[in-house]
Amino acid sequence: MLFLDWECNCDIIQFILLLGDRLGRCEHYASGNGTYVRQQCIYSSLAGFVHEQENDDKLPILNVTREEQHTVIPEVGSIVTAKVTNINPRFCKCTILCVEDSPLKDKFRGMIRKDDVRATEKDRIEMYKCFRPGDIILAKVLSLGDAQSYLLTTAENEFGVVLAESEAGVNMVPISWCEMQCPKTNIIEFRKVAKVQPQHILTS
Amino acid sequence: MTSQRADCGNLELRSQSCEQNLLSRPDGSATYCQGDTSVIVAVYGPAEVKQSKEFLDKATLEVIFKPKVGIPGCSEKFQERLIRNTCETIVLTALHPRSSINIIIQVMHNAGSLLSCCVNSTCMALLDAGLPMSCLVAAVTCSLSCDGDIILDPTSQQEKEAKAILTFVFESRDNEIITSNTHGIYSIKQYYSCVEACRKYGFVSCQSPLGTTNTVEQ
Amino acid sequence: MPLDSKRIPGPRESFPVTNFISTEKDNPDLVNDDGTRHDGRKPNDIRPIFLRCGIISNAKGSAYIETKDTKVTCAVYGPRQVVRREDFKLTGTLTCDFKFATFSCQKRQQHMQSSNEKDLSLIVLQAMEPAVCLEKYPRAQIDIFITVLQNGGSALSAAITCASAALAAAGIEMYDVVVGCSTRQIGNTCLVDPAYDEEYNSKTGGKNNGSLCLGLMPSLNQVSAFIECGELETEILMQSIHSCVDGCMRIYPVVRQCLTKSIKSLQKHQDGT
Amino acid sequence: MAVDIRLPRKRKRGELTSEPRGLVSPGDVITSDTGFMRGHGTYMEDDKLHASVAGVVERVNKLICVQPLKTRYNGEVGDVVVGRITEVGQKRWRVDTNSRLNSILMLSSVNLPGGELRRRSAEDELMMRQYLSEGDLISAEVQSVFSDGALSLHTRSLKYGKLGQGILLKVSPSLVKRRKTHFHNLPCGASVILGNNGYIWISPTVENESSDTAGGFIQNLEPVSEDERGVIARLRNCILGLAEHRLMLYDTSVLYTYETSTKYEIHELLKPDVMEEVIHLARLKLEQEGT
Amino acid sequence: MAADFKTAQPVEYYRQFLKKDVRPDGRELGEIRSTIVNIGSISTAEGSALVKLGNTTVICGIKAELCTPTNDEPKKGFVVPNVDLPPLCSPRFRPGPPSEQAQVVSQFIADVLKDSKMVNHEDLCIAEGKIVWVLYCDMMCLDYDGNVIDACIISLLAALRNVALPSIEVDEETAKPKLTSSTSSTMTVQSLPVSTSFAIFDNSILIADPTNEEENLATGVVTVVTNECGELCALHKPGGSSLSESQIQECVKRSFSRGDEIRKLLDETFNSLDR
Repeated sequence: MLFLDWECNCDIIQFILLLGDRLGRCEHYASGNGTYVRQQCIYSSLAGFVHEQENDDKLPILNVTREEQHTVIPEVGSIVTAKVTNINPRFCKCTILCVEDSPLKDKFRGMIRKDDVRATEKDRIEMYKCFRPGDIILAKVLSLGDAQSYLLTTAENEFGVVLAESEAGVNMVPISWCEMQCPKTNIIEFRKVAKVQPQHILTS
Repeated sequence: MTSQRADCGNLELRSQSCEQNLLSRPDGSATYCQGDTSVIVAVYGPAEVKQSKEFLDKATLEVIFKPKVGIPGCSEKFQERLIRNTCETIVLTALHPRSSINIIIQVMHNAGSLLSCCVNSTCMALLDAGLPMSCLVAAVTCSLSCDGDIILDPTSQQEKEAKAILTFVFESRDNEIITSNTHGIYSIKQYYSCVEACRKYGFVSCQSPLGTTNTVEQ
Repeated sequence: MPLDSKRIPGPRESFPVTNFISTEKDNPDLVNDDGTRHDGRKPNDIRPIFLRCGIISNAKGSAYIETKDTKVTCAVYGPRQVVRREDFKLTGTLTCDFKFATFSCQKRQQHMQSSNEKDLSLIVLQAMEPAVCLEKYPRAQIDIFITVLQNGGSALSAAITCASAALAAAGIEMYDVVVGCSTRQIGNTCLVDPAYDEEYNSKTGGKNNGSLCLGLMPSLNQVSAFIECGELETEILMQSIHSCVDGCMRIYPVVRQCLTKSIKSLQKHQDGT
Repeated sequence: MAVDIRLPRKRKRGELTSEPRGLVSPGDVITSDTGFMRGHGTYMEDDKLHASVAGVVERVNKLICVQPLKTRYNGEVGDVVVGRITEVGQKRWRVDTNSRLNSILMLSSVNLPGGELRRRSAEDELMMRQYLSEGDLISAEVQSVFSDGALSLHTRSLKYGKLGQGILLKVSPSLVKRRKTHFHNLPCGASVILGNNGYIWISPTVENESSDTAGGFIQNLEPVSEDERGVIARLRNCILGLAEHRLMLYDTSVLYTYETSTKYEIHELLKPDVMEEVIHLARLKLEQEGT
Repeated sequence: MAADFKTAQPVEYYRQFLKKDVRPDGRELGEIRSTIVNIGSISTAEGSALVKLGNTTVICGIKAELCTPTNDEPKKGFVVPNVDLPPLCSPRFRPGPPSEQAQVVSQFIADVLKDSKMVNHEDLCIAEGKIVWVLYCDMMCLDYDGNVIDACIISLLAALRNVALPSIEVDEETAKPKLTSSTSSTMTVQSLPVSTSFAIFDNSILIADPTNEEENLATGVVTVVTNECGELCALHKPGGSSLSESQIQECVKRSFSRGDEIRKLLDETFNSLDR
């Protein structure tokens, strides 16, 4: 059966590994994603492929990854795509659809408080002028929040509304950081618009 | 409105009557009688909705079907789903997001053609409630006897003897079928002749509701 | 039986055929004179195992195990948001739901989960909990659903193996896989991986009559679940446990092979698209 | 005790003097001219304007609406409403006003005891239930309408506030005629609040206006005399009779009906035929007056 | 990024594909997913069949029990079909009593079973007025990827044809049932109904055999059940977008050809079993 003595097979860079397999000792490597340390040894906690990652002067990091989208749940600091569901003057609720660029199979609830919508002029924020139900937004996870939802923030230029439909049901075009325009009726609506980075632009 | 037809041949409906706004608590109500079959419907809403049932982009439509006796089972659930889907097609639910519309259907007496009576009654109750709808609907049941004769709006005795029972719901704008539910075995040709026979009367029913509205304000 | 209004009703009461017709076997002893069992196995032999991952497209991870007449399927969903607010805690939550299909046993099973099934759910859950890195899934819930399609004996141990394969296929971080194996002790004979009539036969009374089921984490060489019923002497029990562990170690390669295969097919799938 | 038994009565259809023009039912095409604007009760499809409710077409310049025959209360700013507190929340009460969504009464939009210009302290928040608790009835004015259609109310006037002893009637909101005032001290010895939302409050007339320190939160719980109760009961029957016969409710119509009803005992008014006669007489009187 | 587009705007995503008369899974609009039937795999059941329709998997197991008939119909046995949509098969189902959908599908299948006269209930009689068979047909969905009705009806049909009942008669003396011979007899299935479902997309486009995603985005569904004699057993359209005559005609035509395909497939499977 597949048994791997990592210390002897350093030249193999990719190898199928199963959980519980020993990867190496703590003196030689640092434990990375998909691994755990037990009694000075690094073990795999996933069935997948092992990668050795150079880490400057420090010990190289061992990661175990799966080729498919890694099982993700939102973590503090991760950038998420979410859909706005509910707005009131103090906060807005949304469901998280994707974490980084992997879509979630099961949706998680998120919440953006009024203070976290933008970084400047916090006291003049009007929630209805920033988001509308159905908008697709980019946001960052601020904290794990309470039992109900994750706390998100859009208080950076690249975060905010990326896709919004106008009342006529057409996708709107951003015209400034706080306005979007409907190409059909030319009506301007207010949004906290995200400055989308080039690699995120749809090309379909 | 009572539309009594003189000759009660096979291709005629039984006498129909409808009364709206007869309950004070619901937002809309109606009772509809087809011969001895009688159904009463109450509509509540749009009103607040439980968060777990809330939809972001449309109203939550719920139908509760109460049989005359006994506790509701699978067949009632089946009817509920059928009527709910029919209503969702015509009610402009998108205009009332995050609210609930409840429809309660109580069977008073079943003397055949129950499903069509329920749909007609529900439509009249929705109309009474003043809910925005894209159009009206009319439901007609017909049965195919063993000889292949079509009987419109059959009684329960006629239903029992029938080879097949077909119920259609037509919408009022183009008179197209939005719901079709059938029991029994029939050929495709028979299906179309049933559709045509029913459509003729569905059209009549669709034209009439305004005459039945008795809640005209001054 | 209370009337179930949410299902199509049948007659008020009905009886299985076996109530009237005895299906007694000619040979009540479980071991033939030549030391083999009814199906021709030696006492220590396990039945051939077929294990496959990823059979349920909707699930995050899934597995199906077939050991001759025992057929078990398992699906893993999550990590997903906790449903009930009270269940909220900072480490992950694992749940398990074990069900016999209505047609899986000699006697028809009810649709509702019986207390026996609830017990079995708990055993599988407790076998899995030590193996899953729950602290990596804060505020999330991982659900395991197990359905026994046919119970040909040793359904519980098959369910344990199947559940851990499904968890691993779902990419849930675990310390080790859990492999399950059962034995049936009759006197001094220890039957590994008992078949249905071996597991449920209670005719042979006497001393040292019991059965046990064990979940082993092979790499760590630790036991995560152990359940025993019947009366066994300590020494015999130890022997029985050893045969059980031995059985687990023989099942382990099958699990490894299955997981490796599923990783490979994933990679192929990835390359293909 | 004698019990009055009668046969079921065939309901009289409202005697329509003339079929209202422009009556449409859902799905009917109102116009295929694209020069019009889409108002309430209509929807656009294939460049045609369809009705979405059964009702009467109304046209204001380029705007086409369909006014439904029957509807829940749609609030407008300035409306007088009667409502019932359903929930005490953070700095706000939720009020049932017969509209689609619960209305909101903010703590900041009520007059608290001790004068109009008092600052609202944290203590007031804790005291909210003492001022108004679940089940209390209030009269209020619509301050603003939220974007989702929910109403924000205020009681910042001495005439609004908590209601004391009296009875509440619920009628269709469309029957309440919009007037300058909806508070009437009727000469018959009772006060009526005709809420725009179809909730009607009848109470004994209070002689001396209470001092403003109470802020409208103190209820007068002195027993009401039997005469006054008789007047209230008669008014109730009259108003329900008017609503039953689809006549508009305003001070004159209520008063005329009350006057014509005096020749009957109060309980006799419950009989449909008696009520029909009373209403008929009242209607004739109203038509004579030309109001 | 395609995945993101799909999650953010699923309807638009589908429109892009349907414009080119193809579906995201590569099928043509009228194409039905490959169908696999496995018969008699569960030996604890009197009859069983596993059906895979693409990813959708349904297993039907039939358990036979004995019971007394009703007074009204002393010669008739019972057939009790039930559909189970356990939480195992899809994240949309939760543990607990049957969901509304499960109840609706169960009722539909019970109606089809009755209307199409698949089973002659008098075949299930052992002793008139005393004892009859009851067949509990439980269809369990193992993987829910849309169009569960079609898969259930095929599995029920296959499992019923697979049923083998022990020969039993009532003992005169003890008045109890007894086994007459060890051989078991198969049951005759009188009619072979097959259903075909379609989803209506954007109020106009008909797509056959919808997946879970397609069902969720559809503006209506139609199910047509046909039997081997070229007759219809059900044309079920619960609300949704209206259909013109020609569209219904198209559905019916497709269902007849689909019915013949499935009946042929089942015959072949049974023949290979007999050999």
